[in-house]
Amino acid sequence: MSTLHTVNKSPFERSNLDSCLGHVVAGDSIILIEDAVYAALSGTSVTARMADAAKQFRICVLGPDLQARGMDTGAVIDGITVVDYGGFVDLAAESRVVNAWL
Amino acid sequence: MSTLHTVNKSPFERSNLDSCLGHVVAGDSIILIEDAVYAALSGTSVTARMADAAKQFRICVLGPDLQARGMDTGAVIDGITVVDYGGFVDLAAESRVVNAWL
Amino acid sequence: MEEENESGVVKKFMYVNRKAPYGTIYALEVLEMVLISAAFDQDVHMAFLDDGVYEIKKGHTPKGVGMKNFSPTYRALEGYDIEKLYVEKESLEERGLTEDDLLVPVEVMSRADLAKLMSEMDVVLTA
Amino acid sequence: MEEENESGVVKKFMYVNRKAPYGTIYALEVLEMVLISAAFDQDVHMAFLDDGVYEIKKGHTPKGVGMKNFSPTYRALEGYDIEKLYVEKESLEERGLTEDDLLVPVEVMSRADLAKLMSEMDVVLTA
Amino acid sequence: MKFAILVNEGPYNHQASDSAYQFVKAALEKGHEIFRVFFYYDGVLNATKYAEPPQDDRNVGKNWAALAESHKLDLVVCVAAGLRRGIVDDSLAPGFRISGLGQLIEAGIQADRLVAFGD
Amino acid sequence: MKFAILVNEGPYNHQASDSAYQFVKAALEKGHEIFRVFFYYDGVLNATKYAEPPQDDRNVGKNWAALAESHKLDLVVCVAAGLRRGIVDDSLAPGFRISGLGQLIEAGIQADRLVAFGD
Repeated sequence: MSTLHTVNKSPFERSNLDSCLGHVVAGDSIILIEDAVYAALSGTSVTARMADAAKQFRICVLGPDLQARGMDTGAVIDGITVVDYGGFVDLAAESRVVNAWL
Repeated sequence: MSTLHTVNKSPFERSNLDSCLGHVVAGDSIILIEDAVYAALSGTSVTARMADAAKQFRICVLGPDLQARGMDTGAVIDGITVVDYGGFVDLAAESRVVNAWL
Repeated sequence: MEEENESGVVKKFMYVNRKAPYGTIYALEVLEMVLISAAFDQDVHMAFLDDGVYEIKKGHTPKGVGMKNFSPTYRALEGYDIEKLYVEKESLEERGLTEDDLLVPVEVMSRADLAKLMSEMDVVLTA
Repeated sequence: MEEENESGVVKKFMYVNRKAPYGTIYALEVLEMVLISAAFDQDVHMAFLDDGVYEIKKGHTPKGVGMKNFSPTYRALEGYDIEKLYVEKESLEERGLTEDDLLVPVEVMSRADLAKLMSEMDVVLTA
Repeated sequence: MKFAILVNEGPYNHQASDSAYQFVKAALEKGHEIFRVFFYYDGVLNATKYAEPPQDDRNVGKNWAALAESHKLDLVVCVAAGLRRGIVDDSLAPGFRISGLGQLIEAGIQADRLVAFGD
Repeated sequence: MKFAILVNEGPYNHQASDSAYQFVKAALEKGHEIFRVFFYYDGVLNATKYAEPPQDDRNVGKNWAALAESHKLDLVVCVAAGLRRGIVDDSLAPGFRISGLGQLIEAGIQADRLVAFGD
């Protein structure tokens, strides 16, 4: 009975991720894709918030989008899982509904 | 020797206005157009910041964009000037360069 | 607007309106989706949050920007039995708006309650 | 790339890069403008701030998303005598990046200094 | 499992159509069914027959059409959104068809999951 | 005063082209000269000849073409951005011409002000 939330915008430029985080309920998952992958990295001004969110919800980040942007998967925040497109499909299949925070 | 800065995005959704405000120098002007007109209104969570900025820089807002969105020009923050497209053209002509914060 | 819904399946559709009107076209074109969903006899919900609350602000007058006023469509939704309109309280407050500023009857609810309602939908589409 | 600049006028052009690469095309297509400005013998400046600092992050590998790696173009700018590249310190810091993460030599400057530099330009184009 | 896909943005300017394409490819590789890919808003621009991107870049529209041919995908362009933006019979690329928005709602009803990609 | 205008987004999806159009109209009314209007990025989509928006809505492309005719405006579509997005000779609306990006830089050099509208 859970939702997969997709977020595709940079947390530094847009409010989409904040809005998503305000509407996630217990059992839901979030996947960060496209420019939202920057939210998954340690050492930034949004890291603390994301590390905290990752303790409450399953948060994943799309590996191909990290690699496109030259970001090392080793820099991903502990508790956030790197997945490929197949993993994205699995997450969508495992959830009951997919909600894109456009 | 001044710059006219144009901002067209909502302050609630995007960082454009914040970025603009961080790069304005003495003597510059700012015009809020399109979805940025919401930043010109009193009673919102960004009002205090804008009222403060209006004390340091000339800030204008495009009237036709306020009207399109059903916003009363009477609700515009004191110190922010409502202009029409002709006023926008005048501001651009009076400034030395126009910098669009896209 | 009459469409065949041969399957007989009725799903809970929610249209999540997060974007301001006129600056982009999403607010206008999502209404087409809403109307067609109703024609397919689906259980249609509309949520207005973030800048989406501006979509149903009274008094849109876009003549001066050369655009069409599409806000009468919100008033027409009732005629298509689309009456489940929800507005997020926190989004209104951040923007200094109250229920009196809105042009259609809505149910104002907290972010937490809206999140719960969203989680009960079968299809969620954000515009 | 040789163009005639019949007027002989040389203006200070600044390209302000505020957007992340790959999610949108702006970072790629602005480079075309930059190159053509140089061909017109203009005084070309590039500023990288906000998410624009990600454009010159080392190691772009977009094969997995099916897109082309355009970051070698930044390395080629020097060959067109485009050497005035400025990166905003505060933007790097917010994103946990340092000068070592960047694939081309740049001048890192404070927001205040960058604002001052911007104010001295004749044409400013943001992408 | 039956997926339906919604693409809200045109090619190149946003990554949305690329992401949708990669998702569909991965879903097919895992043996899932793609009930339909629907193009709405600027998404209709993926279906222009006139695009000629640089040879060293991808051709988003042709990639969709090729995938549709090899996997019998149903690529549907919204007629109203298309009219507004100049995607009509005369400008439509092979592999796409133009139809009403009802096709999206039907996809939402019939598919197990509707996954949207946009700006 | 001589203005040059840059339009970065396509019609309808964003207000950018509408705002640019209103700005140009107001500038002309004040007796200013419009050196050139240049369409880049998705802005090239303003120049499709196939758009047929609903009759109760504006036609952004036709409005530009009409203004160009009455005021002898130079409406230039970037050839490279156009090729990528399907705006080529066969799909170009009357009133626009296709040329290189040098036309934008020239406008930036020749005009007193370059004003950009985008997303």
